[in-house]
Formats: sequence, structure tokens, C-alpha cells
Amino acid sequence: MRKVEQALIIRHREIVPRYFELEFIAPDIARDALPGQFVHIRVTKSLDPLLRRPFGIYNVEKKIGSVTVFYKVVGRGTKILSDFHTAETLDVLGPLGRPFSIPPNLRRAVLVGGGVGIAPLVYLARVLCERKVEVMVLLGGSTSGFLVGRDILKRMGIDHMVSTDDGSEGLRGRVTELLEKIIDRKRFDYIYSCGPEPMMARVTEIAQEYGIDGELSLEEHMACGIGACLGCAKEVVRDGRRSFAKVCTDGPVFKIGEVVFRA
Amino acid sequence: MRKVEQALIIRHREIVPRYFELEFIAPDIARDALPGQFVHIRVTKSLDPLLRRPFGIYNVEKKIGSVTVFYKVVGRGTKILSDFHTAETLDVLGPLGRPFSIPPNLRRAVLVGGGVGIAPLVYLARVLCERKVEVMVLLGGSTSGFLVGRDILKRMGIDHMVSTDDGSEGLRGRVTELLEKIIDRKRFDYIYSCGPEPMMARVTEIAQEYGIDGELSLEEHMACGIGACLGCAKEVVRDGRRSFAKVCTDGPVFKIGEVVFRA
Amino acid sequence: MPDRKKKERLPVNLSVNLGGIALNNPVTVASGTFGYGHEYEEFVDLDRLGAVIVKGTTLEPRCGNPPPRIVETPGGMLNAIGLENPGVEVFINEHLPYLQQKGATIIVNIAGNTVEDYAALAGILDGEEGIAGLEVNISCPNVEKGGLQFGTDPEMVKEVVAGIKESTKLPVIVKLSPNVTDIVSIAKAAVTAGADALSLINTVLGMAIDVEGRRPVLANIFGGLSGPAIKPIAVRMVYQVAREVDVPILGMGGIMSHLDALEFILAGATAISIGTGNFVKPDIAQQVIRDLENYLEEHGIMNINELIGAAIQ
Amino acid sequence: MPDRKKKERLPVNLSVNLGGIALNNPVTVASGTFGYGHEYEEFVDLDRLGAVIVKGTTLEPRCGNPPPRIVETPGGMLNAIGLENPGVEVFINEHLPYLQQKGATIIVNIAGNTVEDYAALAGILDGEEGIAGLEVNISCPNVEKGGLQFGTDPEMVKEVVAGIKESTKLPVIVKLSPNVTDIVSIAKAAVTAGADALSLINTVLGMAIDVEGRRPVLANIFGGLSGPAIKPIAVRMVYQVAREVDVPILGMGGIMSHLDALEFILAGATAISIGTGNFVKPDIAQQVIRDLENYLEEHGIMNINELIGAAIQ
Ligand SMILES: Cc1cc2nc3c(=O)[nH]c(=O)nc-3n(C[C@H](O)[C@H](O)[C@H](O)COP(=O)(O)OP(=O)(O)OC[C@H]3O[C@@H](n4cnc5c(N)ncnc54)[C@H](O)[C@@H]3O)c2cc1C
Ligand SMILES: Cc1cc2nc3c(=O)[nH]c(=O)nc-3n(C[C@H](O)[C@H](O)[C@H](O)COP(=O)(O)OP(=O)(O)OC[C@H]3O[C@@H](n4cnc5c(N)ncnc54)[C@H](O)[C@@H]3O)c2cc1C
Ligand SMILES: Cc1cc2nc3c(=O)[nH]c(=O)nc-3n(C[C@H](O)[C@H](O)[C@H](O)COP(=O)(O)O)c2cc1C
Ligand SMILES: Cc1cc2nc3c(=O)[nH]c(=O)nc-3n(C[C@H](O)[C@H](O)[C@H](O)COP(=O)(O)O)c2cc1C
Ligand code: FES
Ligand code: FES
Repeated sequence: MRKVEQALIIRHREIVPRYFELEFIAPDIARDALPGQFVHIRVTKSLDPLLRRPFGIYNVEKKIGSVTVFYKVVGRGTKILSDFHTAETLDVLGPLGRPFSIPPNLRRAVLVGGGVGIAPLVYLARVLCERKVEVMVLLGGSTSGFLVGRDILKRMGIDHMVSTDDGSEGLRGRVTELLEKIIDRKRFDYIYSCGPEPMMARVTEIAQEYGIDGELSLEEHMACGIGACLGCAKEVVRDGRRSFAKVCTDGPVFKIGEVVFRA
Repeated sequence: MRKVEQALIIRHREIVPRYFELEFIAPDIARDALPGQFVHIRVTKSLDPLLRRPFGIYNVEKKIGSVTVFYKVVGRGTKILSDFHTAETLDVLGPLGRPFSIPPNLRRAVLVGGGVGIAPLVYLARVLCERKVEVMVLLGGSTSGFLVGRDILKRMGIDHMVSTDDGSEGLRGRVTELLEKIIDRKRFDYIYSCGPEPMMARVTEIAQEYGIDGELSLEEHMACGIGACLGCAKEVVRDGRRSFAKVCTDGPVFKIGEVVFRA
Repeated sequence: MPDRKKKERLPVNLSVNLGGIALNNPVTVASGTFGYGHEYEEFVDLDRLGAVIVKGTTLEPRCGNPPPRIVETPGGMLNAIGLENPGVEVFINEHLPYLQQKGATIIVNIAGNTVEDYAALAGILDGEEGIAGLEVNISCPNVEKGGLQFGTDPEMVKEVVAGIKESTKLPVIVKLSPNVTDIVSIAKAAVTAGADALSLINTVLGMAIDVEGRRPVLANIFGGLSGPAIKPIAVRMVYQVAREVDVPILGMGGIMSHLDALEFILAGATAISIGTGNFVKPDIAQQVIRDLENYLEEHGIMNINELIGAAIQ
Repeated sequence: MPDRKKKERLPVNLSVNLGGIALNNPVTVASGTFGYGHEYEEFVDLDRLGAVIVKGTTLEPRCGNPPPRIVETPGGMLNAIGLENPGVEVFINEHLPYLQQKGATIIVNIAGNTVEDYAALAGILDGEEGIAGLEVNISCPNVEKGGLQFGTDPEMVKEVVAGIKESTKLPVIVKLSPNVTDIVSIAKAAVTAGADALSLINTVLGMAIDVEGRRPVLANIFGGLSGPAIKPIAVRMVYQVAREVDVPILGMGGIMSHLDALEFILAGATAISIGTGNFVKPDIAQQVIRDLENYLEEHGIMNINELIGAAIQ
């Protein structure tokens, strides 16, 4: 069930410049949160900025009732968010959106993420592992320090490979090249992906080439986050027909092939 | 000279519920500030609330370059201000406005203040004492705990008497009754006053009855604080003619008799 | 529990009559910001609201404008949804039953391209049970055909409203566009043609530029400005119209608290709508009802009707 | 100091031409928000500004409206100053010399009650040295006589502008009211009558209610809304007008940064004015000039004129 919670911040750290990990206590949200869902955060009591900001769920600790998000400071809202301190409270709405689905017979999954897009895949990887699915996470970043979620994956003992734009670690190049390199050998049943649209467009091509199903997580500017305003429309193809879907409630997770990418 | 300073907060205390003393480092403002002048503070970087908030100067420590204001939380702006911590910075514009004048031969002055209106009189009392003027400060408040500035006056050894609405300390009644009680005996040369308008209206009557000159400090909603917007108009009588004066630059200090009080 | 004394409180009366629609209280939720009600079911008891005003409904389904459709602005937001909706038939079959079952007071917001569209919509909805009234959007700035024209020309307003009144016995609230020189003349035209109440304001036409991209942010170029930023404009128009017309007014534009709601009521609104506020605080409508109730109690006002228009000079 | 190498920077060209008025850069300060310049002398070098547009000036002195005259609103403020000013004679004798001596580019904002007032003002100022142009306020919503009427009726706009053009050889910028259904038709009327440039927008008519007092906050009841809240409305009007008329536009409404300024320029403004922003940050105008310069350098744009209207589709 979706809730508004006044969440107590218990951890807030700048991991690398402008990338923050934020953990807060929100028991109701933590209880129901599934991988791929997001929270919608009000970063100020002021009327400016007015709207909430959406962030994918990066991790959940059900025992203590905490939710973690991983975000990058890109504008005014995320800047204000980054100034919050531990022990302060934050107005959080969630869990929202359609989660990743986990096909019943899923055996081997590959998770392809770029930049902060990796965030929701980390929680997914954890849940998949708990369900005994074999998981390979492919992480792409600009440079070695900026591989979101690698530490937590290491800690959880989840297989992962990396690529960096500058070659400072792992493959020099794009994470989709990494996917192409290993996809033949690994016989994945399912692909999950989240990141920049060009990356996901390429993931779509590769998936279709190899005939593998999968899901993508999208972003669009949002107002309500709960399906009421129709502000977050994205073009999708369903049953061969183009229409607008709501990223907040029809998504943010969509099937590979449903999403229309524009060059 | 008027300046915008990014002032470091060095002290910020809630003296009694909703009444705060706030000291910050603003060397340029501290250097030039005179009693009766005010500072114009921006309480947020957000666009809401948009305008600065004016506060009288309560004290100045020239040696360390600090300015102190004393304020009451009455609305959104003062609420936000009250959440600032020591070591944070505040955007302060000042010193602004026409200060209290100190007549050359002034010997015995009485300062009549009510509520937070006492704030600017405290700095005035200090400067008058330094100039060897004999000072009597009359403080009015709702109850014993809410006599603004009494501690600092005690510390500085400045004569003062108090009245409270509930009689919990000093005279039970209005501070203007206190003034009436002592004015005959004390032979004051000059009256300074700041506080609620009905109080200052009564001070005006008493001053005129006894033929004593003096000055009042007024409030009006302000935008610019520097005489540009004409938003802070107040009706005054000068040379027998009514006109609008700007509280921010023609005031906030006006001569007794100039100000038109409405019943 | 006899030892737990309940504080003696005189009951305050919040109910108002909006041109023939009886509302439990003056707090409604604005069309296009509350979906069809079920989106908010975790946050608000729909039967506690004065009314639920549903998303703008058209004869045929509409797919709306391409994205981006919204953008945040200082103290507000722009939207160019383009009246996306599944059409009146789907509304009646799929959304209306839910609202009826929840016991909501239902007001249906309608929009069309032609005078005939409006009349046909009114006729179709006239037959449906559980609908308390119609709100007629003659002012949506996001549809290229019609829309803007209707709302800005008194003669067209009369024609549209008269056509609707002929087709339905439901109370008709006409929702006015703020993008006009003289709101009073439009209001009078609507009343002359039979409007039972007026709703104002719809969004203010605006736009935003993507500086890095050197193009308008919204695919539709222009959008409607809503939220706290427009409150002073909305209050002004309610005040101007309330002075000059006799039908009740549903006031809206930037309401974020019971104090904002009271500004509209004192300016002459009989009821108010909360729009953009629902996006920021999904439980705001119910909170505003509670706060209004408390405000009245604390101020010893027994009936909210005493406050309607009390600030008009 | 030969070892302190200055970073090699190509000079960017910020100068623009506003209907015959050459401006060093597109950043001016809006009428009524910058007094007569001297109020800001500690904060801004007046000769660095594109232009100083002085407080609205009338033939005779005006004492303005009674207080309260201003009230803060979400992301903005309302004002009802009522054109308080000492009259054109005092302006010429007491304020003009200071601005001339400081080397400011001076634009005088004028307002009147009648077509004759405007023409007379234009004639008087035509003879004065150091005035670069006139900005004609046909849209002040705070004056009961005239004001509003002029700005909302195309025929009256033509008459006023034609009268002014006959009385002066100075470039004439006509400042439009946003409180109209069709800003483009008003703009075209002004241009037809000879306007050398257009200035938009003036404040949007609004009001606020004092809930506890149950009365309007402003003594004048209505006031003009300014500040960031109105930016989307202002950008929209600049865009609409820029598409349709050939004279340059002075854009304003809620500018608080160089990015806001660029929104207006990309929407079609040749220059911009900062108004309410001066109250919040008294040194904002000079800061925006610096930031614009840096923005152009960083983006390799050699001439700001390349950006004017670049977002128009
Ligand atoms: C479902 C979903 C999940 C997301 N998860 C994450 C995450 O885990 N970590 C992370 O760092 N970011 C995530 N984002 C993006 C994040 O919401 C934006 O970076 C953030 O809203 C920017 O706000 P701002 O005020 O700093 O930026 P500004 O650019 O100042 O914001 C202005 C407006 O644009 C919107 N906006 C800006 N960028 C985006 C964007 N990419 N997507 C949607 N709206 C945007 C803002 O919400 C706001 O309304 C997610 C977005 C969505 C839709
Ligand atoms: C010259 C001057 C000196 C002042 N000195 C002091 C002082 O030393 N200590 C102190 O506690 N207060 C002082 N005040 C009053 C103080 O400025 C207001 O209490 C404060 O601005 C309220 O802001 P708010 O946002 O909390 O209230 P809100 O009511 O939310 O403010 C809304 C608007 O009203 C204005 N406003 C509200 N009350 C007043 C007021 N009394 N005078 C002027 N504008 C007001 C605010 O500035 C703001 O624009 C002074 C005012 C003036 C003009
Ligand atoms: C996303 C969005 C969609 C809207 N859709 C409609 C609509 O379909 N029909 C209508 O009459 N008004 C529509 N409106 C206008 C609102 O009902 C309301 O008049 C306006 O937003 C002002 O109120 P607010 O400031 O509280 O949002 C919409 C507003 C928003 C923000
Ligand atoms: C206090 C105040 C006084 C104003 N006086 C005038 C005036 O005398 N003449 C005029 O043409 N515009 C006047 N304006 C309008 C501004 O010049 C400007 O058009 C408007 O405020 C929008 O810009 P902003 O949002 O940057 O303030 C005034 C605005 C304010 C806030
Ligand atoms: S954000 Fe409102 S419908 Fe998706
Ligand atoms: S506050 Fe602007 S003139 Fe006084």
C-alpha cells in the first residue's frame, strides 16, 4: 500500500563527488517495496521547488524498516536533498510504480546498468539472489570511482563485471559492448536494464537479436507519481499499437520492445 | 555604507519560547551601524518566501564585527530564520534606515519600549550611556519572562523599570502608565520609543502634554529596504502637510508628532 | 470510558450549496489533478470530500499531447496534457461505478470541440445515476481546436452553455479561463445563458524554455500554469466576479492550505477546488477539511456560509 | 607580471540594439524597482547596466496609494504603489543630472491619464539631454483613471502611441499589459502606430486577502503581481509577440538569474529588465551581466544576438 511517511534519515553519505547514498526509516514503505519501484520525495517545506522528486529504490532492510536510495546531484532539488542531515526527517511517498517482474522459471538473469541507473538494479540483484536466480550484473560508468553499487554488490557476493569510458577499470568502452561480449557464452534467460536511453535502446537491439525477453526501467518528469496527472507520458507499443503509457504507474518498468526510443 | 554580507552566525538562542537572539559576523555592517537602523535578512535561497525580512539592530560589537538582532517568531520567515544553526551563513543587507538622532545637549533620556519593539532601544541605550547621557529604559511585556533586553541592560548597568500586563513583575499595566508615573519627577529632555502602534500613539500624547521632543521607530511591510520600491509608505505630517514617507529610508525613526496614528 | 472527557465542542456547519449541488463541505478536488478518484484511495476518503471533480471527459477517447507534458516553474508547474482521456463511454462503464460505490459526490468535467459536442456530452451524462453536476471546461488552453476560443468570447460562451442547459437537468458549473481581458463579462455571459455556478480559474497560459536545448520545454510549446504562483490572480478573479454575479463560485488556483481556501471563500467563493496541491501532498484535501473545521471552531464561527464573500468591499 | 598568464579569452559581444537605443548589454533594470538609480549606487555601477529605466513619471506629482502597498505572495509579490512620483519637472531637475553624471544609459518610463498627458510628457523629455529613450506605461493597473483602459484596447493604444511619436524624436518603447485576451493584437497596434520596441510584461493583476482581518490586504484592493511566479506567463507572451512583430522586445517578469534572462532572449527578447529581483539581491543586475558573459564564453557564442529568438519554432 502506498503511504506518505515522515522518514527519519539514518545515513547520508557522499560516496564520490555528487553521488549520495541516503538511508531513511520508512517501515510501511520498506515492508511493501519491490525491486523496480520508486519513492517520491519532497525536498522542502517551501513552495519552491514545489514538486516531489522520484528516486528508484536501491536497497531495503526489512528488519529495521529502512529504504535506501542512491542519487546524483543534477539540479536544485537534488542539491537541496543533499543538504539534509542524519536525524532530520524527509517527506517520502511510496512505494510507487510497477516493479520488475520475476518470471517463474527464471534461472540466469543479466542486469545491465549505466550511471545512477544502476540504483534499482542493485535491489533487484539482491532479491533475485535470495530467490536463487543466477545473477550477473554489468555496470557501466565514466571512470573507476563512479561505478554505482559495486561495493554493495561485492559485499553481497553478487557476480558483476564493469566497463568504464576511460578504461580505468574493466572493459574500456560501453556497458552494452560488455553485454555483447558475454551474452553468447552465458545463455541468459532474461535481461533487466536501467540507465541512459541510448544505452537501453542498444540493450533492446541486442536482446531482440538474441531473442531474449526482458525489462527496462524508464524516467520521465513527474508531478503526482500515482497515475493521476498524466504528466509522465511515454510512447509505448502494445499489441502493435502506439499509445501513451504513464511511467509512474504503467511503469517505470516496461517490457523490452514496448518502449519507443527516438534517435 | 550599505552592504550585502554573507554573515556567519556565531550565536543563536531561544531566550523564551518564540523569542530569539541572533548574533552574526558582518564587519562592514557592524562598523557603520547606528542605533535605530535595521538589517534586511534573506532567510532562504529558495524563491519562496521571496522577500527579505527587516529587523532592528539590537546590539553591535565593533571589536569582533558582530551584529545582534532580537526577534519573535510570528510567521513563515521568522520560523525559517529560527531553524538556522551556529556556523551557518545568512545573507544580510545593512545597515539601513535613518538612525535615532542624539541631540547635542541631551542630558536625560527616557526610552519606552514594548514587546520586541524594545530591541532597537537596547543598542540606543548602550550608545547613549557611552556618550554619558543619563538613561532610563522603560520596558513593557506581557509577563515577567518576556521583558526583552532586560538581561543585557542589567549586564551593562543601565537603569530600567518594567511593567507587565499580568503584574508578575514591576508595575501591573501598560508601559505608558509607567511613563506617566515617573515623567513628572524625572525631567527628561527627550523620549525615544518603539513598540506597538497604540503604545506609541499614547507616548506621543504624553510627550506632547509635557512638551518633550522625541522620536519613534515604525514598522511597515518592506520589499527593497533601500528606498527604491516605495512599498513601505506611511502617512506623516511635515510642515503641517500630510504626505507619504518611506519607512525604510525616511525612517524607521520619525520625530514624535510627525507620525499619523489611526485609531 | 467515562473518565476520558471529550472536549465540549459545538458542531460547526461546513455544508454549502453550489448552484443546486449540496456539498458536505466546500473542499473539492480539481479536474485533471485527481484522476478518477481511485488513484487517491489510500490517502483520502472519497465520501468525505465536498466533491470529486473527475478528469476532463470528451465524447471520443483522446490520446493527449506528446511528452514532455509538464515542467516545474517557480511556485508552480506548467502542464500540456492535452485532455488525454478514454472518452465518456469508458468513463461511465469503468470509472463511474467505483466513485458511486465509494459514496463520492461526483461532478463530471466535460470538454468538446464544438457546441454540439458539449450538448451531446451533457445529454449522455444526464441519464447516469450518481452524478451531482457537470463542470464545463470552456477554457482548456491545450487543445488546438475550440478550447481557447469558447472561453474568451462571451457570445460563444453563451452558445455553449445554452446548448448544455437544453440537454441536461443536472446543475451546470461553467469553468472560466483566466486568459481574458475582462473576466466579468465572460462570467455574466455564462450566467445569462443559464449557468448554475461558475468555476474559476483554469490554468494561466504560460511556457518555459529549455536553455541548453534552445527550445520550448513542452512538446506542445505552451502549457497551463497552476499552483501557488497563480493564487493572487485566482483570488482577484473570484473577487471581481463575486461582486458582479449572483450564482455561487467554485474557486481554485494554488490552494495549499485551509488559509488559502479561506482567502477564496472570503473573496466570494462558495466552495473551492484543490488541484496541484494533490500532487505535492496526496492527503491535502482531507487535511484542509479538518483544518477548516478547527479554524471555524476556534473562531466561533458556526456556519461557513457566514464567511462567503465577507472580504468584499 | 609576466608569470601570471591570463587565460586567453575571446571577447564576447553582449551589445544589442533596442529599437534605436544602443545598449552595452541586454540587462536593464525595470521601472519602479530601481528608483532613480542612486538608491543602488553601493551595489551596481550604473554605467555597466544595459540601461536604467526610471520610476514611472507623470506630468504632475502623484502621492500614490495609501498603505499597505505591498504584500508577499508565493514566489512573488503584489504592489499597489499607485505611481507615486514627484512629477516630470522634479525628475528633470533633481534626478536626471545624477544619472547623466554616472554615465548611465537612461530610459524614462512615462504614464498619464490622457492621450494629451502622454504627448506632453514626451514633448518635455524630448528636449532633455542624456535620455536614450522612452518607455511608455500604458498598462499600470494601479491607477484608477486611464491606465488599464489604454493597455487593453488596440485603438486606444494606437492613439496614445501615435500622439507620443508626434511629440518626440526619441525611440519609443511601448510597455504592454499582460491582462489581455490577445497580447499579439495589442502589440501589433502599438507597432502600427510607430512603436520602436515593445516592453513586456507589466505586472499581472492580482490580490490577496487578510484572512484574520477578513479584508483585502492592500488598501487599493488590487495590485500588480511580479516576481518569479509570473515568469512562465511573461516568457509565453514574449514568444507569442516575437513570432508576430518585427520590432525588438524588452522582456521581463520574474528574472532572477542569467538562465532566466536567457529564457527570455531565446523566446525572442532583444534585451531584458530585472524588477523584483533587485529587491531580493540589490546587486543582481551586475551579477546577471557577468554570468551571461561567462555563459556565452563557455558555450563559444561570440555574439548574444545569435540567441535572440533561437527557441522560436
Ligand atoms: C522512476 C524514476 C526513478 C529515478 N531514480 C533515480 C535514482 O535512483 N537516482 C537518481 O539520481 N535519479 C533518479 N531519477 C532521476 C531524478 O528523479 C532526477 O535526477 C531528479 O528529479 C532531478 O531533480 P533536480 O531538482 O535536482 O533537477 P532539476 O533539473 O532542477 O529538476 C527540475 C525538474 O525536472 C525533473 N527531472 C530532472 N531530471 C529528471 C529525470 N532524469 N527524470 C525525471 N525527472 C527529472 C525534476 O523532478 C524536476 O521536476 C529517477 C527518475 C524517475 C522518474
Ligand atoms: C524596520 C523594522 C524593524 C523591525 N525590527 C524587528 C525586531 O527587531 N524584532 C522583531 O521580531 N521584528 C522586527 N520587525 C518585524 C519583522 O520584520 C516581522 O516580524 C517579520 O518580517 C515577519 O516575517 P514572517 O515571515 O515571520 O511573518 P509573515 O507574517 O509570514 O510575513 C509575511 C510578510 O509580512 C511582513 N511582515 C510581517 N509582520 C511585519 C511587521 N511587523 N513589520 C513589517 N513587515 C512585516 C514580512 O516581512 C513579510 O513580507 C521589524 C520590522 C521593521 C519594518
Ligand atoms: C495536470 C493538470 C491537468 C488538468 N486537467 C484539467 C482538465 O482536464 N479539465 C479542467 O477543467 N481543468 C484541468 N486542470 C486545471 C485544474 O482543474 C485547475 O483549474 C488548475 O490547475 C488551478 O488549480 P491549482 O492551482 O490548484 O492546480 C488541470 C490542471 C493540471 C495541473
Ligand atoms: C514595486 C513595483 C513598482 C513598479 N512600478 C512601475 C512603474 O512605475 N512603471 C512601470 O511601467 N512598471 C512598474 N512596475 C513593473 C515592473 O517594471 C515590471 O514590469 C514587473 O515588475 C515585472 O518584472 P519583475 O517580475 O522582474 O518584477 C513596478 C513593479 C514593482 C514590483
Ligand atoms: S506522474 Fe502523474 S500520472 Fe505519472
Ligand atoms: S521598502 Fe522599498 S522603499 Fe521602503
